[in-house]
Formats: sequence, C-alpha cells, structure tokens
Amino acid sequence: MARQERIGVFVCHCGNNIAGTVDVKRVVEELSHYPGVVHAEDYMYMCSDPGQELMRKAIKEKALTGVVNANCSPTLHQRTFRRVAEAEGLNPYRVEIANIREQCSWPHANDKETATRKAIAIIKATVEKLRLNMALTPTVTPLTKRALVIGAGIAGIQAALDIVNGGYEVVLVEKDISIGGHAMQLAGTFPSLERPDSLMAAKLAEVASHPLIKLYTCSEVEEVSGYVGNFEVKIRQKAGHIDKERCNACGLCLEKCPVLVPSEYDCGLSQRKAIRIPSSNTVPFHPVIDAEHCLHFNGGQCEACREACPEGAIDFSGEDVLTEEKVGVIVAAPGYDLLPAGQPEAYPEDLDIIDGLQFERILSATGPTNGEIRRPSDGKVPREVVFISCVGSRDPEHGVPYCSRVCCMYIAKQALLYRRAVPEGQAYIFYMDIRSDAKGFEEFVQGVMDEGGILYLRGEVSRMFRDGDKIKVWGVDTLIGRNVEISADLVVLARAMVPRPTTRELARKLNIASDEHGFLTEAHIKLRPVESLTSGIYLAGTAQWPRDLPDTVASAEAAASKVLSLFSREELLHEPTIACVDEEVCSGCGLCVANCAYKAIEVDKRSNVARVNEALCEGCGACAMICPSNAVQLKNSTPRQFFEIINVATG
Amino acid sequence: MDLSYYPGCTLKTKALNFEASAIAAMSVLGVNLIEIPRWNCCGTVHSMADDDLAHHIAPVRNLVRVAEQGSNRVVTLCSFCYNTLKRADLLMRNSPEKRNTINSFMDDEIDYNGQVEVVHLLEVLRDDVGWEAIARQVKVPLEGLKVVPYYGCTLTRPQEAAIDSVENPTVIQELMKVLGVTVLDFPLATECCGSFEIVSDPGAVIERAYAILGMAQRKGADAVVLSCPLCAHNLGQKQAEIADKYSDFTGMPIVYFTQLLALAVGVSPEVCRFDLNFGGVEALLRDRGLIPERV
Amino acid sequence: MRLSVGVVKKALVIGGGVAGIQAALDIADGGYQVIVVEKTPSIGGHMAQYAEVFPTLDCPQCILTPKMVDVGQHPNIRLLTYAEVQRVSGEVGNFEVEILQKARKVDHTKCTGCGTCWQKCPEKVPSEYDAGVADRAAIYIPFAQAVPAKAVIDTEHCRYIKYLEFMEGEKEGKKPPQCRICERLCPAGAIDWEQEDETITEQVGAIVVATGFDLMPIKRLPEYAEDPDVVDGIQFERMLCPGGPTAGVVRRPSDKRTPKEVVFVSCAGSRDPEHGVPHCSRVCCMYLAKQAMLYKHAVPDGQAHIFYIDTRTTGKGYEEFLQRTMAEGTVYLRGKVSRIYRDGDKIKVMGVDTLSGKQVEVSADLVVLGMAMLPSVGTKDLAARLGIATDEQGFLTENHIKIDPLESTRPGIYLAGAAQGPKDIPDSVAQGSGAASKVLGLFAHSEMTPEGLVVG
Amino acid sequence: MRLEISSGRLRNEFVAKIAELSGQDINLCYQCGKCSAGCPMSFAMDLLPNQIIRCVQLGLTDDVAKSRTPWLCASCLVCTVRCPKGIDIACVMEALRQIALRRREDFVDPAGLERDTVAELPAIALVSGFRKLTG
Repeated sequence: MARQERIGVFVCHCGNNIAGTVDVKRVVEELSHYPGVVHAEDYMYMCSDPGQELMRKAIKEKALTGVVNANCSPTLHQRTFRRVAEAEGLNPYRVEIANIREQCSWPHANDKETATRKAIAIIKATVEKLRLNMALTPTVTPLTKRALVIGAGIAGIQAALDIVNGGYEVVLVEKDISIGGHAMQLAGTFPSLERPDSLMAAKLAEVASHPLIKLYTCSEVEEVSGYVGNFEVKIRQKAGHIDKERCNACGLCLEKCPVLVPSEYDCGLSQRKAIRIPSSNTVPFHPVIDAEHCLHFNGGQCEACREACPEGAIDFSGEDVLTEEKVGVIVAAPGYDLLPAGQPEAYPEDLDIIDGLQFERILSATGPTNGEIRRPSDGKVPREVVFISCVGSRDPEHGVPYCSRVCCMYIAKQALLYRRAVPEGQAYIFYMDIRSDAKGFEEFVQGVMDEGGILYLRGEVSRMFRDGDKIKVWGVDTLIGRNVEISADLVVLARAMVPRPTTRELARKLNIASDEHGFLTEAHIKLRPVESLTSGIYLAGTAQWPRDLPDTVASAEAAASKVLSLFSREELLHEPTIACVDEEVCSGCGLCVANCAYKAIEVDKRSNVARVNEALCEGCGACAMICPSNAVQLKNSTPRQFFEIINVATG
Repeated sequence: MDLSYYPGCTLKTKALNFEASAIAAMSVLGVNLIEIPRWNCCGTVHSMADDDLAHHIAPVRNLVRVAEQGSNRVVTLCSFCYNTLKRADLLMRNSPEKRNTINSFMDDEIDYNGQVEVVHLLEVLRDDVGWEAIARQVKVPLEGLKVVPYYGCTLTRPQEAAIDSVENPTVIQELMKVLGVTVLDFPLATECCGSFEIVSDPGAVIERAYAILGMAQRKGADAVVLSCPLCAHNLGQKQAEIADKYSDFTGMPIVYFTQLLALAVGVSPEVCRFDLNFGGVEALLRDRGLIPERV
Repeated sequence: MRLSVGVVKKALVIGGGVAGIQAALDIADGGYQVIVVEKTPSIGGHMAQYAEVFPTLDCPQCILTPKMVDVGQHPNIRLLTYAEVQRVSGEVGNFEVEILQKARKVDHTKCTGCGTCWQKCPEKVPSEYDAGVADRAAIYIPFAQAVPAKAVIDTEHCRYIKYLEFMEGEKEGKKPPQCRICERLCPAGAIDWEQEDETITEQVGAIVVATGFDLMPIKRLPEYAEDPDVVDGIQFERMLCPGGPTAGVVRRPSDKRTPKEVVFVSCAGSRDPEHGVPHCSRVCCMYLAKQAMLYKHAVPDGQAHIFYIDTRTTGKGYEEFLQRTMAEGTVYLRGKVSRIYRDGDKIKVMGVDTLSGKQVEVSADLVVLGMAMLPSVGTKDLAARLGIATDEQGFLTENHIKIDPLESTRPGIYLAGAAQGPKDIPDSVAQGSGAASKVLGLFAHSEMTPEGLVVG
Repeated sequence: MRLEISSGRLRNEFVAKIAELSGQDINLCYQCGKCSAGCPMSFAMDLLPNQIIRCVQLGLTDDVAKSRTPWLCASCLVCTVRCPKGIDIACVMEALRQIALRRREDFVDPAGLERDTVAELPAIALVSGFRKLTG
C-alpha cells in the first residue's frame, strides 16, 4: 500500500498490572521513533474517560490513519477503543490491540527487562499488521424476533414468561413429558418452607395457556444451524401415542396398563405405569405412552389402554415428529442432575441410603408415602436419621472440586421437616462448613439448630455399612477431636449437583463452551454472567452452576433481559473480519467447504469457485488454512500480515 | 449528704486502708458514709445455679437492712460486694417467683421488692459529687504519678450490673485525671485476676497476676489502681513469687483509688494506711514527694 | 369506554453502582430512556474501590470503567450524579419523581476535569473513595476514572464557602480565609459560587432501586479496638489497589511499615445477633481469602492468618479459589476473635482454633475486619419515600424471596444488588439485568387498564 | 476408640440437669469458640469452654465430669458478655460445679488448707472460694 501511514500508539499502565512490570516510558520512547508512528503516549487507565479523551484528541489533531492500543486482551477493550475511533471518523478496523498484559506483563511479572523488550516487539508487530488492515464496514443481517428456550424447569419457564411479557414469541422445548423440572419434586422451599409445586402452579398454567408460547414436551433439540438473529432449529417430539384433542385425562388407561416401571418423578421410590401422568399437578395434564416399556412396542399384543379409553385417544401408529423453527436467539436452561449413586464408593448402595431428591419425595405430600416419613427398606418410621453434606462435593479426588451451594440449606430444611413429622426422631448433620450465605439463610439454619433434636457434627463420614436393620455411620467430630459412630435407620446423602449428561451434547449442538465439569460457560463470570461466547445464545439456571431457586430465577430474568434488549433492535450488525475468496486463484476444490464449521462457504456450481456467506462466516479461518492455493483469506488476518508480524517479533 | 454504706468483711480485716481512706476522703467531699447496722457477709459471688436460692438470702438480707435504715440507696467500696448485692437486687426485681420464695425464707423480716438501689463508690463520685466538685477539693495534685486503671470483672460484668462501659470503662481514668495523676492506656483493665481460684490453684493466679502486672510494667506504670480487695490480694500478695519465676518482673505497687483520692484532697497519709498496701506504695509516694520522708 | 392510562416508557434507576449501571445499560440498550440518579459525584459504587476481584483477580477498573463510560455516553441515559430522589408519587406506569440536584458550585458544561483545581486546593479532607486511608481536596472528583470526570465543591469543607457563611453570620469563631484559589486557577472559568440546589421533576413508568451497601462501622464492636492499624475490608482494598494511595504497596496506616503478620477476622458483626446482625454477609469469606492472597503476592515473606467460623465459598470457581489461598500458605484458624488491643507496636489478637482446641494469640502488625454488610446509609428513608418495605436490618424486601426476588412490595418498583441483601458482583450484575428485564417487560405494554396490561 | 452417638446419649438426664440448673439452651451454640478465645483461665484448662459446651451437646457426661475446666472457671463472665448467641457460659460452668458438689464431690477441702495460707488469705477469697468449690 502506498498510503502514507500516520499511526498513533497508546500504552496503558493498567494500574500496576502493566506498568509494574513493563517500563512504559521506555516503550513510548521506542515507539515514537518507529516508522509510520506519528504519535505515542501512555496513561494510567486508557479505558477510562480521560484515557479515551487522549485518544480522541490525538486522532483529531494528528489526523491519524490508524491506532495501536497497547493494553489488556482485545476481548476486553477492542470494542471500547474502536468505538472511540469511529466517533472521530476513523474506521474502527484501523484500530488494533497489542496485548501487553495477559501475553506480556503478567507472565513475565518478575523480569522487567524481558517484559519491556517483549512489549516493544508486540507493539511494533501490531503496527506492522495495522499497516495492511483494510477499512471494513460490518454487514447487516435481519433479526427474527422469536426466542427458543431449551428446558422448562423454573429457569426456562421464567425466561420464557419474561420474554413473552416483553411481547415476543417463545418456543419452549422440554425433554420430559411435563414442565416444572426438579422444583416440582421438592417438598418445601427454604427458608420460607412453602410448597414449590403450588408456588409454581400459576407460572405453569400461564406457560401452558400463553398465546405467545409454543410448548414442545417430550421433545429435544436435534439440530441447530444459523447464527444470531437467524437460527434454524430442528426439534424432535417423541411420539406420545395420545391424541391430545380427544384425551380427557380420565385416567382409565393408567388403571388398566399392566406394566410397572420405577417412577422418575418419585426418584425410583414408587412404580408408575408404561402409560403415565407423573402427578396430579402435571402440566400439560394428559397421559403419554412410554414406548420403551410399553408391551405393545416390545413385541407384545397388549392394547389394554386403548381398550380402556372411552375417547379412542390412544393411537399406536403415532410417529416421532420433526419440526423446524426459526428463532433469533436461544436460551439454554437444561438444568442439573445429582451425582449418580455408587459414587463415592465408600458409601454402599442400600435401600435406606438415599439422596436428597429422594428424601424430598418422602417428605412430600404428593410423594410415595403421601408425606409420611417411612424408610424404603421396610416402611418403618426412621428414628435416627443421618444427613451427610458434601457427598462428592469439595472432593477433587473422588467427586467434584466445587461446592454444590444448595446442600447446606436443603439438608437443614429436610432435618427440620423430618423433626416436625417425627417429633421423637433425632437428626444428625455431618458438615465441613455450614454455607448458609444468602438472605435469611443464616437465620434459618440457626433456627434449625435451636429446634432441638438436630445435631450438627463438624466432620465428614469416612464409611458406612449395614449392620442388621441399622446402618452404621463412621464419622468424626473435629470440634471435640473424636471419631464418632451412629447407628442410623436412614441416611440421606447430599450428592453433588452436576450438569445433565446431555448438557455437553447440547453445548456441542449449540456450539457453545462448557467447562471441565460440563457446566455451560459464560462470557465473563463477573460482568457477562448470562451470555455464552456465541452471540445470540444465553444461559440460565443450574446448567451453568449450582444454584437455588431465587438465584435461578434471577439468572433466567437476566437472560430474558438480554433477549429483550436484542429484540429492541431492527437488524443486526455482523463482524466484517471474515473470509473472502480470490476468484482468480480459486480452483473450486471444495476443501474449504468440508472444513467450515458454520456451513458458511460453498462452491458455486456455475463459476466453480468458492463463495462465502457473509452472514454465516464467523471468521475462524479454517478455510484459509486449508486452502492449497491461498485463494481464501481472512480479511485483516492475511498470511502477509502474519509474516510481517513474525518478522518483527523474531527480528 | 448521707449515704448508707455497706463495708463487707474484708474491709474490716485486710483492707482497712481501703475503708479508712474512703471514709476520710468522702467526708472532705461532704459525703457521710453511714454504715448499715447488723450487716452480714454479702454472700460473695452471685450464685448462678437457677434453683439455688439459699445463696441469695445473705445479700438480700443486707438490702433489707438498708431498707430498715429508711434508706433507698446503698454504696459499697468493694467491687465484689457491689457485684453480689447488685445482682441479688436485680434478681429480686426481675423474677417475681424467686422473689416470693426468697422473701418467704425470711418471714420475720420485711419483704424485699427492689426498693434499694445498689451503687459503687465510683458511681457516687462520678454521678453525685461530680468531677468538677472533686477538682475543687484537690489540695495535693498527684503530679508525676503514672498509673494504670484496673477494674477486674465485677464492676463491669455482667452487662446489667456494669457501672460503666462493659468493654472500655473510663470512670477510674476520669477520677485519676482529676487528681492530677497520669493515666496510661491499659488493655488488660478488665481481665480477670484469677479471683477465688487463689484458694484452689494459687499457681494459676500467679500466671494471671504476671500477665496483668507484666503489661502494667511494660506500659511504664508506677502503680495499679483498683477497687477490689481480692484483686489487690491476688495482684499484690504473691509478687515475690512472681519475681522468682519471671526475672523480668520487678514489682508493682497496688493502690486503692480511694487512697489516692484521700491523699489528693488533703487527708493525712497516716489515715490512708499505705503500710498495708502491696508492692511498695509508700516508697513510691515518698519518691514522688507526695508523702513526707519518715523521720 | 374503558378507562386506561398510558405507560410512560422511561425508567428511573436509583444508585450508580454496578447493579444500577447494569440495569440502566440493559434498559437503555432495550431502546428506552433511563434516568440514573447517584448520590455521590461519580457512578461506579463500591466496586470501583476494589483492588482486584475474586475469583478471576480481574482489575475492576478494567471491567467496570468501560461500563461506566457507556453510561456516561449512552444516548438513552440521562445521568444525574450528586443527586438524590426526594419524592415519588403516582403508580406503576406513571410515577412522578422529584430529584434534588445538589449544588456542585461548578458549571459542568464548562469543566473539563483538567485537575488544576483539586491539585491546588489547600483544604484536605479524608477521601470517601479511599475509605479515609487518604485525603482529597475540598474541590474534587472522587477518583481518576470518575464518570463524569468533572469537579464538585464539597461545600461543607470549602474554605470560601465557610467564609461566605461566616460573613452571613451563620458561623461563630474566627474568620476563615477568603480562599477562591480554584476560581482563580480554573482555565475554563467553571467555578460558579451562585449555583444552588435545584429540584428536577421527571415522569417515569418504572423504578429500579440499587442503592447498595455500607460496612458496619468498626466502633460498633467495642471489644475490637479502634486503632489506625485495625482496618475494615474496603480500607484494605484501597491499601492493596495499584490505583490506591500507596500505589498497591502494602503499608500499615500507623507508621507506614510493611506489615509482616496480618490477621483477617471473618464475621465481624455478622452472625452475631447479640452484638451485631444475625445475617451472614455472604461476601466476606471470599474477599478475605482474596485479600490474603493479594497480600501474600505483595509481601511474599508476610504471613496471613484468617479467623473464620465456616468458610462460605459457594459461587462458580469460589471453592477452588479458597483451596488455592490455603495452598499458598494462608493459615485458617477456626474460631471467633474475642478481643483485639494494641500492645506497643503490635496489635494483639486473642482468638482460638476450635479444631486443635487451643487458645491462640497473634501479635499482628495489621488487622483486617470483615465487617458486616448493611444497607447503605439512608436506604430506610428512601424506601419510606418510595413506599416499599424493608426488613429489620433495613434491606429492601422482595415481593417473594423464591419466585419473585426482583420485584419490590410495590408494583413498578424493582430491586437490584446489595440493597436487597448482601451480594457479590456476579449476583448484583445478574440482578441488575434481571430487574431490567422486568422493566423491559412492562414497557412492552402501551397502556394499563383495570383488567391489566395491553400489549402493543 | 469410636464414640457412639445416639438420641439416647444426647438426651440423658445429665444434659437435662445442666440445662435446668444453668437455664441455658445449649443447642444455641454454633461453636464459634469466642468464649475460649477470651477465657483468662483457658491456659490451665484440659478442655476449652467451647469444648465443654460441645461435650454437653454430644452428651459426653464422663468427659465433662472428669474435666477440671469448670473448677478453673473464675466466673469472670468474659465469655458471657461476648457470646454471639447470648449463652451464659459461666452459668453452664456453675451448673457443672453444682452437679458435682451436690454429689458431695468437693473440689477443695477447707480443712486441708495450711494455717498460714488461711491466715494470709482475705476473708473474701476464702468465702467465695468455698462458695464455688465446696458443697
């Protein structure tokens, strides 16, 4: 390029983050003599108001044709500085970030000289790249003002309701046959001890009847394509073999069905039929055939339900239905599971060693014992009940390293409900730290301690085993420094909260990140806690991290507000730093097509050259890398620019 | 002003210096301490067992004596007596059923229903006489004397019996300043001296005394000022043994606040009986020229 | 005909901390007008005071400043700093608010924030932003990255204002100097002694209350000495902060020496119904762990001790952070501290380790108290003016703690951040966005009838 | 050896007696240890005050009965005034002494004291000592 460059370099101290290691004055001195650089200065916090003002002034007064900001990672402030440039009439793509914090001052914290020299090299290299940057303008894409919410637990429901209350359509997809999620299984909330199912009844009804909500139960997202503003989603709805229009939910079919299967709703503590309605407060309220267990679908001739049905609503011929939906954004709220039984191994599998959700069912008025506290093995009322915190949690060796956040509270609540139901009973709670840290929680736990008949033991349980009709629990009380043994009638394990096994798969389909545990990863834990790194896809609830009801609701409402903000625009701008094809050179070999993760490039049949779909291309560069003739290149990340960078960096 | 006054056993035996100095000083300030008739042991240490009412009879009986004297206020010098009487009074005020039981124990005497206010002499000085009035009476400002205040437990605990702030009391400091004494900051002012443990575990009390006196010494104090004969004993009587065990400890004079008050308002040193004090108070005062050389 | 009232599609956000900032930005990005009212001269709130934030150790300047700048520049946001809400009338959809704009004595249309005035002002006052560990001038901006970066005159301490009051006979004593240095030096001629308080009246459809928290004052715990070397968590943040008065070099206030033994005390006032507050302040466990870690990084040969009852690290990545703090050599002692007092140049901390069953005494150079979090001063009065409920601690009460945590007890008024209960930054941000979604939902309706809201 | 805990152990009459004599609700204690942190006599104790409370919570009657701690408690009430849950720990110590004393288990034998010790001690020490340490 023949253009006479007038480049400005701005070096940020970032408090001590950079200036503590890098000799910024020397950097500025060096760069001010560098070819093409007509302005160089440093400041405490370039991102601040006065910092941006310095940049504005220089662009104006020195008529800069390009700017290099040497500071933190571009993910943090590229946007900030590009906006400043744009406001001053300088094309934002003529602004480049030289990362001298994460990639320089932090790793070289104890070597000022090296760090300073490296900073200088990084900035010079960036200047070289900048010389070859084209001035670009973002592409505009249309916006479908319609949201897909995956998962109809409390998080998904809240997000959906907030979005439809904003006046936009929502497609709500739930894997299970009914909506409400785990919350519907709980006996009571903490600290207010209300029935969650009744708390949620109104919300469930609203979801089921809301004109703007399109609800898919027994359904899963099969495939997702497209991009923010224009997603295309394939949804598979499993055949329920019920004609919802005809079914009047009389329940005769359930009576007649001969097949018994452990109930998911009761966590295996009761049996349900192969045609089922989970519970009296199920929404939507109609039975569904579980083809996996139904005799009819397993080589049998049984048609008991159809014969029983007065409305002729049973239809064995039904098939899975595949539907395509167009949406502009996606909220992922697939929820959580508990760490499966058998982990950790020191705790044997035993009918009377149950997990927190199972005990919720035992405590619940809608549960298998109608709220009477009876232990699974022999139906006896347990007199000595041991609760164990951190089963798998805070245990990097045998479980997960993190804290599951809700266990301390639900155990306290369960112990309280147990004592109220069995006044002469004794509850023991093993714990390491009591984590009752949210509003009203500490007061609640202290109240539970004062209740009497509930003993907190500070320590973990090393092992437990059955001994006659008792379960021996070997633990410790670290406050008195003695190991203790309890002969329990029932043991409740607060198993770690983990993401659903299917969440990783979902993350792959949505092409969003998940962490080493499988939790969905947010863009920034502090300031973008509900956004994924893929634009247009948001996170809500326990799929992101263990959460209780209020935090789940808050995160869902936050996700909804992101959606509503986005929908307030008429169209979307798309990053222009994407692939482009030199049609002279392209041989139409199609290697790039096979290599594109976004289906954004195809070979034009007639001209036999590759064409890029600008709206779909995310600028990942996979096509550019694989192209044997360098016909495909990434705008502003051309091989030539990288060679220049390497020259400076190594030279 | 006349005030009913409860002495307590120790003031009549080992703490004569405490009582004598108090009576003399107060009369200079225009307050007559009128000893209540037929008083008995205060019942030392409030009994805290819920069902143990017998031990409250002794203090209550003393309060009855005050009432019989036609007075509604009694002052003590000994902090320990103060605490015992005060808490007995509070118990009688706050728990009707216990009050009835205890009164029925003493059916040949008038019922006690909390008609007497129990106060400590420090309260009288602060609230009735007042610092200005005392300042006006100071004839011998005790300049050049550096002391640390020591309250022990019974003046400020429990909360409901406290004569001052539970954690940071100041009344002794205020009095001392009025007398011209330099008061040093003393973090251990409300730390326990070991109290009655002296009977069963003198060794432990020696540790307590060293902790308290050692800090006073490090702070550069000439003396420790207090208002409890038991504290005075625990901190004073075993100083030789402390010095044997801890070579850095060189002895610390122990003096009652009333003695310094008396000296300052011009009571003759003889009356104050400094000879009964532990830790060489006489030598100290002489050295500071506050009492004459012995001839 | 059906009686109906239009929804005023403009929101009021009270409080310019991170929760309020997030709520304001989300509503403004949603295409609606927002008025942000902040009591102090700059938005940013407590977050702007912190050294680095857990668990990522980001510098809050880096992640907060851009959002502050956005608020300052957003076409849909009207920012009123140094202002307070005085009166609210009306109902959801149509509130009328009276806002008091305190006199700054500086014309902000002229002020460029060049800094001449506050560098030259002779009057020094303890800086609120530095939590009293450093001074500021009587004419000032709270901190370098303040938004707006425009000066205000603190009329309580300005010498010339004092002089004027004296001349009007409002003050006794000797005559203050007739300073006026700022006025003489201001290149923009922005000083305006005539400027008075003014009342601004606005119509809004919804209100978000995000007034944040304050720490319980140390003097409420008499067993813990008031001493320059006994500081609270925010003061220590300033001492650790690279942008702070010591430029991040840890020095204790009394004698500026580097503290080699530092004791951190959890639950100072929290979980103490008898002497403090019954609630858990939620954030202390994490910020004390973080401060101990940052201290170790700043003073590698120093020793940090943390007294605690239960470690409460329930957020994403928090437990891992705690374990790292322990691994890096910070000693955790399980027990409450009974007494803290000065002994010579040491601070004696009388504590216990209930796990070894030993009484422990630490001779510390510096003590950091994790003081209980309380609603910010004035929250109760504001709540009364807004007609919304508070709990016994003064925290704002939500409509339903479980399923409606963001709505206040009065329709159209929403809650965000620590004013509703102790909260860390991610939760405050999430709540700020959540409250915004409530507002956006409301504004999606054009009018309200007795039957409810009408979409359109 | 492993300590067996059961509702039976937790609810024995010894624990009930302590609650009755002290008038304190031991369940309130969340084991913050502030009592032990401030106790002036803890240097000589075999169990810290919070551990005594803990033993009572666990129904460890023998451990409590064997402990010298209640006898070392000087009733200075520092624990009581600073307890975050408002438990009067000194009252609990008193209750423990009382239980022993009522079993005629005196901690000191007045007759056993040396003459000159008695002579040198002030009346206040002897009376209070015997009040607390003998039945």
